[in-house]
Amino acid sequence: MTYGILIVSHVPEIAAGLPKLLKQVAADVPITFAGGTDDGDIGTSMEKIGQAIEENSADELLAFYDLGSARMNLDMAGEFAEKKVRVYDVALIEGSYVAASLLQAGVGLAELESQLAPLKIKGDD
Amino acid sequence: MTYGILIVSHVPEIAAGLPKLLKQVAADVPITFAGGTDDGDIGTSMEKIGQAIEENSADELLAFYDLGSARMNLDMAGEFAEKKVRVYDVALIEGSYVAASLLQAGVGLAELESQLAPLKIKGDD
Amino acid sequence: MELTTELLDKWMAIFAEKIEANKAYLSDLDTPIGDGDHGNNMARGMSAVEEALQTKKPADLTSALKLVAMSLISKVGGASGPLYGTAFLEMAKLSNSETDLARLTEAALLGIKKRGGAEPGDKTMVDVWSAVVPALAKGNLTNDLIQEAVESTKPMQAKKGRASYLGERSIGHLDPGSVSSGYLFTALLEAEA
Amino acid sequence: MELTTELLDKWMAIFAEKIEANKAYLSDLDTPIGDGDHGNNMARGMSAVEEALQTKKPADLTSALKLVAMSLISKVGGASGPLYGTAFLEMAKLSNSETDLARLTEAALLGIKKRGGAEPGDKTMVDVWSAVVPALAKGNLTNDLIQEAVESTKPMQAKKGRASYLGERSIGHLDPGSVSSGYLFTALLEAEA
Ligand SMILES: Nc1ncnc2c1ncn2[C@@H]1O[C@H](COP(=O)(O)OP(=O)(O)O)[C@@H](O)[C@H]1O
Ligand SMILES: Nc1ncnc2c1ncn2[C@@H]1O[C@H](COP(=O)(O)OP(=O)(O)O)[C@@H](O)[C@H]1O
Ligand SMILES: [Mg+2]
Ligand SMILES: [Mg+2]
Ligand SMILES: [Mg+2]
Ligand SMILES: [Mg+2]
Repeated sequence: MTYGILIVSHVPEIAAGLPKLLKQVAADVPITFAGGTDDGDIGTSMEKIGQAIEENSADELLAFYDLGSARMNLDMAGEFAEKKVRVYDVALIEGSYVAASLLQAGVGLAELESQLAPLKIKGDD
Repeated sequence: MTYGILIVSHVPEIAAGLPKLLKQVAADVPITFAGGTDDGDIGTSMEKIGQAIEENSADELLAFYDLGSARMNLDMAGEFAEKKVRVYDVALIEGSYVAASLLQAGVGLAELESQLAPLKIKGDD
Repeated sequence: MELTTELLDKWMAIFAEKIEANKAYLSDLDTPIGDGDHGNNMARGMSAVEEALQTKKPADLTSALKLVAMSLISKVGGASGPLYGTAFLEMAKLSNSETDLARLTEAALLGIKKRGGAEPGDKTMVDVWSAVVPALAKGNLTNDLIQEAVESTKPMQAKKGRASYLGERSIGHLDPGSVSSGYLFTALLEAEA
Repeated sequence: MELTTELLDKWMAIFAEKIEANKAYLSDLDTPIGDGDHGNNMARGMSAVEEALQTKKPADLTSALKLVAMSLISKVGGASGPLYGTAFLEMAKLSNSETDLARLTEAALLGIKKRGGAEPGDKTMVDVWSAVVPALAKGNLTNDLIQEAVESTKPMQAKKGRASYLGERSIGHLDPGSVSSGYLFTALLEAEA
């Protein structure tokens, strides 16, 4: 089982920029992203997210998002996708950074999730 | 006393993109940013941060950053600056979004800081 | 009451008109407690719905509902896209075996709640849907009932969506998604009339 | 022992050489537990230091130390920039009234700790500085002592800096900033010799 990372942001620049930070510490982890609406405005697009899921070469994805409506589109895209997509309600930048570092270090999912837990700051409280 | 927001990220795209998300909910809040090294690489630059502090038209700044080394450059820039810069160890995107929303709504600093508290995920534990 | 393709067409056309007419108002409502785009989002979505229905002329109710759903999902761009989209998708799924509007909207409401995690009292469109669905079942849905449900969101503190970031400052404003949902159901009453 | 402008020049020249010679090694150390740039960061910083010292020829020790600090702060780009920068800035401040190397590096260490919040045992350059500074005061600083301090970071779990995100996975690797700090102090011993 290989794990990849999926970044979803309302802002195209954030979605495109964050993988650059992650790649520095996770050169071998497949990272794809989706940002903005279909028109490139601030928002998210289920279709773009679906493409980013497909493009990712990993078997399973760990997904990170900024605001709640991104999570809804992410969930829908995940339901339509073939691949398993695990969505984490953690701080987008900091959470994905931790996940990328640990995946690169070969840490397993259970340990990784326990290290992500303190970064949970959204979703159902 | 007017408050502004300062965004500091290792990645130029994140630093430039995040204010677009914030401006949507905080049209009247002065927001400036600094991202990347002087050469535009991944990293931070005390000089760029200092410029972003100066450029911000507010009297006092609420500052948000991604990783620890950004905080160090932010602190140094704040020490050299004329303006008071308050640095928050909260999730960069989510924390600055809450701060922007509340500043736009005219919420005072004490209430704002209590709403930021649950988003603290870095710094001295 | 039964949902037919004819009724759906009429319903959507009236809803699209109301959204277009109140576009600026809906975005204004979204400004103090959101990002000021709800009217534009819904107008973009509903004009896509109208275009899709008119050009693709879906053969049956299920295809028509699915078309509405997919247009909203792909064109709205904000939280209301997946939420309204899920609502119509759930109706589409159920419409193979069931065309009673009360049953369909019940499934839609369940879908909205599951998608967004909101419950009544959270100051979201769920507040309007939760009031309307049982009234549809009892056959006593009125404009007044809809209006009351919409107004009920004003004193609430938001627990979901962008407005929730404002904490107590979200109190005293109508929820934009509840207002647009109000239009959806007054449009239904007009379409049925 | 006294720090003079001549000693500082020599010290920085030797440190710059060591950094340049071990650039790839330092970045390699930074790869499993960081972002793989420590060697490049320090090399960029130290070549800026060398250029500044040679072209600006500072008139006194305080200006020279300040020049070293500002070059590192503005050119390094990573965490080690503000940290080494603060160290030399604190030395610069104190150098108006005090030129004893033990006192100066003591002030530098306090500055590093304040800037980064790290304590001994956190697997950072603080581990090397904390071992070296008292030895300088006692006049018994040796290459062995420096080497031991550097090696001591290997079994530690990082509590500060990028390596801390790895939790237990940071154990078993030398801390790159400790290795470069080791070079700083072996360079000092060579410069004094
Ligand atoms: N989690 C949620 N559950 C139910 N409804 C929600 C949720 N989040 C937002 N909404 C509804 O969506 C409306 C906002 O829609 P819109 O402005 O189009 O999206 P966005 O907030 O992404 O800009 C809100 O007024 C609310 O009624
Ligand atoms: N908070 C801190 N306190 C003390 N030293 C630190 C701290 N954070 C990082 N360091 C030191 O900096 C070194 C990393 O420097 P460098 O790779 O140049 O920066 P970055 O981590 O930003 O890429 C670490 O090996 C460690 O010795
Ligand atoms: Mg909105
Ligand atoms: Mg929006
Ligand atoms: Mg590094
Ligand atoms: Mg770096």
